[in-house]
Amino acid sequence: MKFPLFPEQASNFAPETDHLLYFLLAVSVFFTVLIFGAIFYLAIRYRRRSDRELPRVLHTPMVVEVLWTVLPFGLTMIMFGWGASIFFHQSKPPDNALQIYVVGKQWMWKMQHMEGQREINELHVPVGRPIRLTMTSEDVIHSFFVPAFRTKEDVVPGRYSTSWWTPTKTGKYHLFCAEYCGTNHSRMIGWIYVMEPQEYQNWLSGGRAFGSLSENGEKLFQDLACGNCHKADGSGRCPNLVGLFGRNVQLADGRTIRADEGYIRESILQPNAKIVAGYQPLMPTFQGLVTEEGVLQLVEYIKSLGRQPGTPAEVSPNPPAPKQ
Amino acid sequence: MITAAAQEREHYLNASYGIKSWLLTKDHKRIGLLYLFTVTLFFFIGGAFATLIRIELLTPQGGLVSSETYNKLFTMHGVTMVFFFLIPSIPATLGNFFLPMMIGARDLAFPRINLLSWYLLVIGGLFALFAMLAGGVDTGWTFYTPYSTTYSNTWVIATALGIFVAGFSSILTGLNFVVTVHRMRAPGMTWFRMPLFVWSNYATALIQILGTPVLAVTMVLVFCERVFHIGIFDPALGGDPVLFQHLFWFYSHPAVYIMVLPGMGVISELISVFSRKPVFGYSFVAFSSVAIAVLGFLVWGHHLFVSTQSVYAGMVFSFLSYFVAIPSAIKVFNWTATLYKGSISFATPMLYAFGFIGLFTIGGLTGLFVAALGIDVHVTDTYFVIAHFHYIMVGGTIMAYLGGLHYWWPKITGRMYPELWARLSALVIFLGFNLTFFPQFILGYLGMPRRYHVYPDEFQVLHVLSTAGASVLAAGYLIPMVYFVWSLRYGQMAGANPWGATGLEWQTASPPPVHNFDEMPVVTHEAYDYTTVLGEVEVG
Amino acid sequence: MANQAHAHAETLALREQFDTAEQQKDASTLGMWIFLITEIMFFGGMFLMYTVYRDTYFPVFALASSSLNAVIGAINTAVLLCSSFTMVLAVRAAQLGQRNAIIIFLILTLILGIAFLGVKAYEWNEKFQEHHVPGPTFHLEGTGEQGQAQLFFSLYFAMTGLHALHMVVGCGMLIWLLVESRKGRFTAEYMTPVDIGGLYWHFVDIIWIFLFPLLYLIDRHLGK
Amino acid sequence: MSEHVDSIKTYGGIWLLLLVLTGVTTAVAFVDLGAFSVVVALAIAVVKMLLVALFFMHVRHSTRLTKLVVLGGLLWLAILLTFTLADVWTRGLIGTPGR
Repeated sequence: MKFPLFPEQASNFAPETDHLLYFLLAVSVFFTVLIFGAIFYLAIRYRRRSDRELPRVLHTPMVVEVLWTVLPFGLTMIMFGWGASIFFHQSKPPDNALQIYVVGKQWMWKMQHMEGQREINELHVPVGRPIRLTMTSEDVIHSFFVPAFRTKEDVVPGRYSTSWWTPTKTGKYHLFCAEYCGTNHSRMIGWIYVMEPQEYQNWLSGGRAFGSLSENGEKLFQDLACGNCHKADGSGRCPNLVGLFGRNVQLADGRTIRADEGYIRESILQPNAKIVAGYQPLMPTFQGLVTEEGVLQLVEYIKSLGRQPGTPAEVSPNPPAPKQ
Repeated sequence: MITAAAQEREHYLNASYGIKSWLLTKDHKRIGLLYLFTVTLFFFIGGAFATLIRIELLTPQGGLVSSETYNKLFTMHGVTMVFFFLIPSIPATLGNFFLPMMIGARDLAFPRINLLSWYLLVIGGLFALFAMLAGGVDTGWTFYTPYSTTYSNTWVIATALGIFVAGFSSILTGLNFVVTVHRMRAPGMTWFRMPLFVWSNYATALIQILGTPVLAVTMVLVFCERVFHIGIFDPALGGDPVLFQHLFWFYSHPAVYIMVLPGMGVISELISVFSRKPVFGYSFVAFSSVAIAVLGFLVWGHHLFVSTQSVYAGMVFSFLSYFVAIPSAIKVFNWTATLYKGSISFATPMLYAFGFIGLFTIGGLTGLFVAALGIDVHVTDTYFVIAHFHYIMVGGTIMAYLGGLHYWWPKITGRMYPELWARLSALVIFLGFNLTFFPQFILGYLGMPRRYHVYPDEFQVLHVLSTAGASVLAAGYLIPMVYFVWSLRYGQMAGANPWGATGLEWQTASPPPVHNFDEMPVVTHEAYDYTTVLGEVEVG
Repeated sequence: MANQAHAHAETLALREQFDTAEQQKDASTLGMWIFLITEIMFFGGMFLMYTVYRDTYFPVFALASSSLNAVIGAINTAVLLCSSFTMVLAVRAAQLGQRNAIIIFLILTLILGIAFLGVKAYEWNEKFQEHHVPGPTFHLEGTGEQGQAQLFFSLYFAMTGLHALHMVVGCGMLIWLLVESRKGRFTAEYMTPVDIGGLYWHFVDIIWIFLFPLLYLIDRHLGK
Repeated sequence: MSEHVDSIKTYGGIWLLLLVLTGVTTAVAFVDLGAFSVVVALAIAVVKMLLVALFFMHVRHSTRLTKLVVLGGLLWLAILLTFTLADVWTRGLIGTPGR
């Protein structure tokens, strides 16, 4: 019967997180032993010999109080800085990360690769390559948690959230939903298969049938007649979408924001929330007309519009424009 | 044998009889006892849910109950324990009973509002009980939206209404305590002569006043969202579910300090009395209670690190979460330092105090783990967090509550509890507790998510250990129930001051007269001046 | 000091847990102020929701706000300020022990309070006819984002509804004060209930002082 | 027993000032001040609150404790607002959706 006491280290973040854990464990063991030891020793050494005994009242030396305020404070600042650096590192996915889309739905995970493969509760990824997950939910809040990678990110309906990691060991690792989401919350689990790059390519080619994400996006773009307004030459009454992704957009109310996946998604489902400067709020909402997968395909297609044909479908966000 | 005359001395218990004398009482001592019964009832209801959860988790596939029922079990365990046991327990029972006596007042500032507080807790409790019996609620005690407002079809509104009403009981108790401490101290009782139990209950009252109303408005918004679909938390209509988490945790994090601060107050009393020494660094311990109350309001974002809260806000909340850890550390160090050169007795309350300091230290240190952003990403929503807050709630608050109950039992009832049985149950509780919750730290770091009805096989051994511990813990909690009731009839008669303590509550008879003091006390000595009591110390 | 207080105990109604009337009055006033702090935090949750959503959905909120009648809102604010004025005169009369003046000013405050609720009912009815009440029949002209517009009106009705509820409780309190003062219970020595009633009434007025500009007056120059 | 009692003239003056400020804030709203309209509206509202609190609610002559309680309440409301807005307004600043 397998009976592990410590999780596997299978991603770039696992060793980082575990080193901070060892430091915290060391500090905790030290203070626990200190307090337990002090209590046992003092309790036994100064146990009550007789009822007439009256201990002398000790004056409280300030230096002791200052010592055990400043020292713990210093330790906690180390913990804060170290933890914050890991968190900041986890919040900046590298540019060459392999983009995968994840849609959480009550009690299953739906993954979509760029090349069009779709998987339920399973995700095949190559080892050694940074993977970036852009995730959303169709109903309640879920949370994409892979213990072996030490990463977790809530999947919130109504917005995109990102989780990135680089698998460092091939194998099969647990995927859990970590935010309570209803009856089968404990069955919304799956596996992450980390494979050798060559093995991954064979697996990928096997799934060519669906057509790549951006191809599906283009088909959907035509079906929904988006092209009538969003003309490629920019002559239509709506903003030109070519090269939009990653660009800074000037809004009607003067604010400038960066056109990331979240902005494109919001402009599809709630067009009047952020109206581009110089345009009228004409666009009808597609809320309910397009599924989350459909929105992901459109986002991928719009991202592909900006790229010169042939360059790999990687994400190239410009430096983030400061929010006004 | 005790002469009849002593028996007939009039005190608050035999001053009047009958249901009406209890249900319409304005005496803070009787209201404290009413709370004691209510809170104990809810403790055993919550405990029953916990037992069922632990039995369910014995097997990976979980055969005892269906997943719907399991989801209701952990929700109702959470709601009952948090809102109907932990928050009212020490402030409403021991606080109500002893705060006025400790500062030399005849009663709280607003006795009728005090009785109203008890009725509000009972009415809120009945709403929650109705929800449980009618079919239960399955949203988790945190009620995260949009599940609680749109997708759950269980008794969410009835439970939310129960919590809304019980919230006002907490607000009014807090209001009563603050006004009493400010306006009704006995002559000579300056702020720095007040016992530390009063300081910690004062700090708790501040949190109850400033935090609980935000929980009330959150419950109103959940009610509106669920009934009228106004879209406040529903992303389809433009709402933001993470805003609910902000509002909820703005109250619920300070609420954990409402639960632990009174326990710290009890421990300060016990450590001082049973080492017959003033608490080391009295003013530091007093100010750290207030510091915890204030800083407790600046840290709620550490519950949202991975919930798409911005990374910058996460850093601010993580930084401030370490600030709130410092006053707790100061308290632990000062308690331990009090033992130095003391005259330490091993009466049961002191055993509970040692248990509290040890377990609260572990609970507090694991708090440093979950406050670190890097670690929290991995351990949030896992059994590591479950173990962390149970170490502070069960290892801390309940240990302190039992310690306080044993310490003041002679004053409440005039009778002593049986010393040997009490020490045995303290030891059983300590062992059972550690066996239950220490394995959960390991489970948590292994990645076992919380609120899971079924789990992978490799976690089973640790779950079995935890369930074994839970059964020992449950047994440990039952023993005091037996001997406390037994002591009412057969307990040794306790004098006015069996422990040789210095508080004003020990300078009046046990059980105390209706108006606490026959003649108004005037305070002339510092807080824990044991020279005053050395003369008439009786063997405890 | 204590025996002088016992002289007219029946009007003073000194509770047994207090030593002096001064201590009882201070305790009651402090208790009321702390209750008002809990009310600030209670309304605070709603103000937070309004602030966040107004910033997130600024264009739609501005449009929805301009559909409210600002002039009626201003008049209503003036009515509430007048009721605060008469209330403070009632408290002043109580301090001086002028029994008739207390009754007159309390009646005036009550009338103005009911007038405020009347105007508010009229506004809500108007909103009802314009289909601006969140629900299946909700429709706001001039925007495709019905969801966000409904969010504004949900907050509008929630906040003004909660305020109106507090007004109703305030009117009930005024009626109780009127009944007590007709019995001549309030003298210069014992006027705490009137003072505390005044604090509550002014607090409800302050909440409206913030509600009015936030709900009614966003960028009026955009809309009509 | 009765502490400081203000004159009717004081209360009358404050009342009129409040009415004037209501008129001002309503009028100013119809003028295009861009982002400043919110600041002006809130400033006027704060001034009206101070007038009502200091004069009508006698905070002016009340004990230091009452003033502390009032300040504490407003400070806690500010804590709730600022820390939540600190999150809402810095979302996505780092360029990664969800962080």
